[in-house]
Amino acid sequence: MSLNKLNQLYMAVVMDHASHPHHKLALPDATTSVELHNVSCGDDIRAFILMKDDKVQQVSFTGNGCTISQASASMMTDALAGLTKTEAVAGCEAFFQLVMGKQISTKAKAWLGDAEILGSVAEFPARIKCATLAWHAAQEALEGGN
Amino acid sequence: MSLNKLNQLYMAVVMDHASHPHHKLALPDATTSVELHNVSCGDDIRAFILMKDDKVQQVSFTGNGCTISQASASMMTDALAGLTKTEAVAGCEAFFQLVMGKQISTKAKAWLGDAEILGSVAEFPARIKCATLAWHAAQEALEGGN
Amino acid sequence: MPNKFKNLSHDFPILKRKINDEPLVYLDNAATSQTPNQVLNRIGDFYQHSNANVHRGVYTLANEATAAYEQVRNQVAAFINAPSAKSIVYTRSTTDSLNLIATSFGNLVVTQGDEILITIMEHHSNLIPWQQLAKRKHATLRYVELNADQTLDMADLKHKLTNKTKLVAITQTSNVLGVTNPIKEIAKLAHQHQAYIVVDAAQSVAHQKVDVQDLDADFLTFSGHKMLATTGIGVCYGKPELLAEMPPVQFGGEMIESVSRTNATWQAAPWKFEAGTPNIGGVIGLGAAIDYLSEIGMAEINAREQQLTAYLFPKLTAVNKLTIYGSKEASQHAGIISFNLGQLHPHDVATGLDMLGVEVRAGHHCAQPLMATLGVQATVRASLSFYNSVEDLDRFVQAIQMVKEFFAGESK
Amino acid sequence: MPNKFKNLSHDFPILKRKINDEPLVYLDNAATSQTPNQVLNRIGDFYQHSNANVHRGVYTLANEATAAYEQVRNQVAAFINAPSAKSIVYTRSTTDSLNLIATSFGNLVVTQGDEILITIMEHHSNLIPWQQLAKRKHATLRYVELNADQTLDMADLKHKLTNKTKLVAITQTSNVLGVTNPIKEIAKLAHQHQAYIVVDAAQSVAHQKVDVQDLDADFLTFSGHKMLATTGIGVCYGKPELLAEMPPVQFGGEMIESVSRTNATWQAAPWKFEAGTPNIGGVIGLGAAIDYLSEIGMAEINAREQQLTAYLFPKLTAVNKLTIYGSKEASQHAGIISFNLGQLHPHDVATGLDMLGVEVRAGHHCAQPLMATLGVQATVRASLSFYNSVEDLDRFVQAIQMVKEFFAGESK
Ligand SMILES: Cc1ncc(COP(=O)(O)O)c(C=O)c1O
Ligand SMILES: Cc1ncc(COP(=O)(O)O)c(C=O)c1O
Repeated sequence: MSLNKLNQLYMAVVMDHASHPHHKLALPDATTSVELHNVSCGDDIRAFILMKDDKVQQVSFTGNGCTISQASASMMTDALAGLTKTEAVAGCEAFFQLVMGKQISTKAKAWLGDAEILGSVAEFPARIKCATLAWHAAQEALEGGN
Repeated sequence: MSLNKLNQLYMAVVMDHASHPHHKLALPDATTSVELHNVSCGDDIRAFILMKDDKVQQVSFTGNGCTISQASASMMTDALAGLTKTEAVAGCEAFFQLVMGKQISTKAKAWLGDAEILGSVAEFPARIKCATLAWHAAQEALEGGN
Repeated sequence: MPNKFKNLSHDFPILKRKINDEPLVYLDNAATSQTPNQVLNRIGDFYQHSNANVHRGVYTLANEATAAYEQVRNQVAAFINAPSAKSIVYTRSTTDSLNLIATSFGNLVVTQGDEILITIMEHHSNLIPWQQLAKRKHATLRYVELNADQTLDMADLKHKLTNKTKLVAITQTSNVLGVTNPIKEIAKLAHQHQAYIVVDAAQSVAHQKVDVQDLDADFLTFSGHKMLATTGIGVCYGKPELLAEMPPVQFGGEMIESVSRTNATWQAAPWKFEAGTPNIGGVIGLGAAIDYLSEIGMAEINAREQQLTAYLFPKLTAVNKLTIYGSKEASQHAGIISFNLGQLHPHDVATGLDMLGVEVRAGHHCAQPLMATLGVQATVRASLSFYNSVEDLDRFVQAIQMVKEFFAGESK
Repeated sequence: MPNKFKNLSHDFPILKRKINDEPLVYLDNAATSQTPNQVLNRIGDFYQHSNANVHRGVYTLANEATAAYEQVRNQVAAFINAPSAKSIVYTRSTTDSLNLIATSFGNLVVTQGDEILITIMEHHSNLIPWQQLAKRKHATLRYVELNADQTLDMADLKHKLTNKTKLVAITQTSNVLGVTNPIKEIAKLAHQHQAYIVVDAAQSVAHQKVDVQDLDADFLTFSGHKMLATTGIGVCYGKPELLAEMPPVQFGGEMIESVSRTNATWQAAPWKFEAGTPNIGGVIGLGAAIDYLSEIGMAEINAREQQLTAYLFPKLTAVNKLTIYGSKEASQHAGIISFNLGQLHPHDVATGLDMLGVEVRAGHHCAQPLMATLGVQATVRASLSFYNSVEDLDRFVQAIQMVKEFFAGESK
């Protein structure tokens, strides 16, 4: 019995983001925000997006969840800030591809930053939903959530 | 390929009753009457019972159906007339036993008359519903149908 | 006939069975199809190796089960060319699907004074839910009648389809007459009048290629058990924008997004319609059935069944006093032939045939209003599948002759 | 432990499977039970030898199928000591059964101002249907709360059960807390107030003898897939006089007595509730599952599961920082133990356990209002069956220790 394989998932950077998440706060002046639920565990994440002109100026999140969903949300806030709307939407898409074990472009990797490390989630298919929750919320918010 | 076994079911007396059913008419002054449907073929039988004191004075039926249900209804009208209410109800019960292949008492056999021959239906379980339709209607009518 | 249709009793062991000491000739395929070993084995494998509940656990087994369950949704979508797997709702049966539509969508769109248009050849499952809806909503249920040749009267349909019509519900292939209705044309007419069209594909989906986008069906329903899968699994296809609007009709586990003491919110379609643990094994089997059908090919299955029908039809019309209901053309029967033999009651005929190993249905076939229109109480019905053989049909015709003679003798 | 419980992996081949290279330890029995070969074989036999639709044909195969289908109804009735097979309605699942009751019976008896009493430990399937009914009827949904030890607060129940209460719906065994509620006593109290009682037996029927007449339940519901049968088959028991009053909620084939263009009449219960082709294979499997359980004996199964729970419980309470929800007594847990491990999220714990072959559930277990009451978002849940072994439990406890250590290391 060994948990070696778990190290792939719970790397130091993941644990770091989870225990000290970035931008975990409500943005009262957000342009849009969207809350999504992980229906199997009841976890919820609300993503806040503040747009300025066509740029994502600030991204944040609130809500509770497991290590993977918290770390992923934290990484998402770092990754999307500063991108254009089109880039940010594409960045979310690239993240979905990544965690399903697909190849993504170098440009997309640059957008994702730290989040690229979550590619290891592809080995843990049951956790893909945890990893993508924040990104789905962000994508919906970018596309004009409420 | 042979239909020999069918002779058991479609004996001369059965075919006779089916083609010339006894008491196939509505009794306008019936004490009670009950209509039942064979839900798989849409056949229906209404049994009419005219009681006098505690005696079944007249029994009749209307409705269409297959050889077995028509013959059985016809035999039923012969069998039940003249019995007391308790005997008639018990006669119906005995008929149900008979067509399920069970033994019935000599007294019950006397009540059933010609209908005893339908004991052969036990060999054709799919047709038991056809054989019992009229008797169920009669039993419900005896027990106070509308 | 191509080799594909030889030796199918390897796949369908029931076909080797004896009935009353005679070889089984199974001609009640319209009631339920037989199930090939490939379907049973896939289901058995699932329970022996990957069984877990779906959409619930984060562990490996649960994830395997969920992936398998959702993968079949893609297969079903491809099978009927649905635009997306999300337009596929798993149900118990065609009946369950039609009730879902009548309750959820029907309650949403039908209001007092509206008309619901169905046809007189509908199965009770595509009739009573609309009759009930009409009663609930004080709407009017109208019936399209038959032509003299007992096919659908399109002139009558055009006449009755008006701007008052909210919804047209119609079978693609009649389970009694065997006729296939021009759904694509009817859908176009319905849409011209801003009416929705619900297609009952229970009798078509296993016998021809069905393409929901080509038909432009708003809803289309069918049952696994009539297409080689097991009982207890059905499909309700709905256009995504319609499913999105519809409220769920059952509530419980799986279909929720979040629940408080006083309130609950739902998942998106299709999951909001799948309350509680679904028929996971049934879904797995449905996937195997689609694989089986697709491997032969729907066009080849259709051709084979047309050939068998064309072989049988003239042999039946040649039987004296045998009345066939529906079109006089074999090609209009899609393997389904309903008939009566003189004045003999269908039950008596079916019992005779059963003694000779031939399994056909006798009854009203869950289409009592159609029976009334045909002027009968019941009929005998033979219905084919691609796995029937020419020998089956020969035995059937011979058996009919024998039954006829038997009763002719008896009634003397 | 008696020999009966040795070598059960002959019957349940999935138990020999490896998960992530470790032997499977299946501890999600409350979500769904594993299916023995005896059940699969019985179903396979049916499809390979006797498959036909039920209640439709007069031929031999159809009659065999119908007889088998109806025979299982007698078995189910005997299994829960129902007064008659006619009080057994086949459904898709517990969820389907509870929705049937809430829609058909609920609509019939609940009116504005009435109260519906449920408990805070209900599964969503025994909660949302009543929440919806209350909304439809402008009735009030009330919740019985928990004692300090997280068992049902009977004082609160007695307080909230009044003459305004029309209906009490309650689980026999909680799928989260594992506690078994005193249904017989509650039924008596309900009846004293002219209220009806609906019992959710999804988690009890495979683990103890359930006797509807002794409990005096008005309705009792359960799912085949939690009692060794397959998914897609459930049971709704109802007192015959109540079923007789209830209108059907689905319409179509099989459930009718007679249909005209404008009207339809229904068969008697239970058939009026079984519209369309039912899950015949699922019913056959349910019969085999009852045979399997009965052969071992419900009392022995219960004793075995109690023994296993008693073995596991102190080992879990000994784990530092492990919080068990519900009673502190092993005997109150009926094989179901929900817990959390310090601040670790249940998903992370479950993934760790999964790496070690241990399959447990992490989540809200379809009981969000209960989670809120317990003050958590989610829990880990281990649930046993008689086919689990002591070795399974040892591996489970060892795995918990390893997962704890792993995350203690990682979070440093
Ligand atoms: C207590 C309880 N009630 C109801 C259900 C619902 O059962 P099903 O999903 O089979 O409808 C479950 C199972 O998840 C349960 O544990
Ligand atoms: C045309 C048609 N519609 C609906 C049904 C109902 O299908 P099911 O019994 O599988 O719900 C049938 C099958 O009997 C049918 O032939």
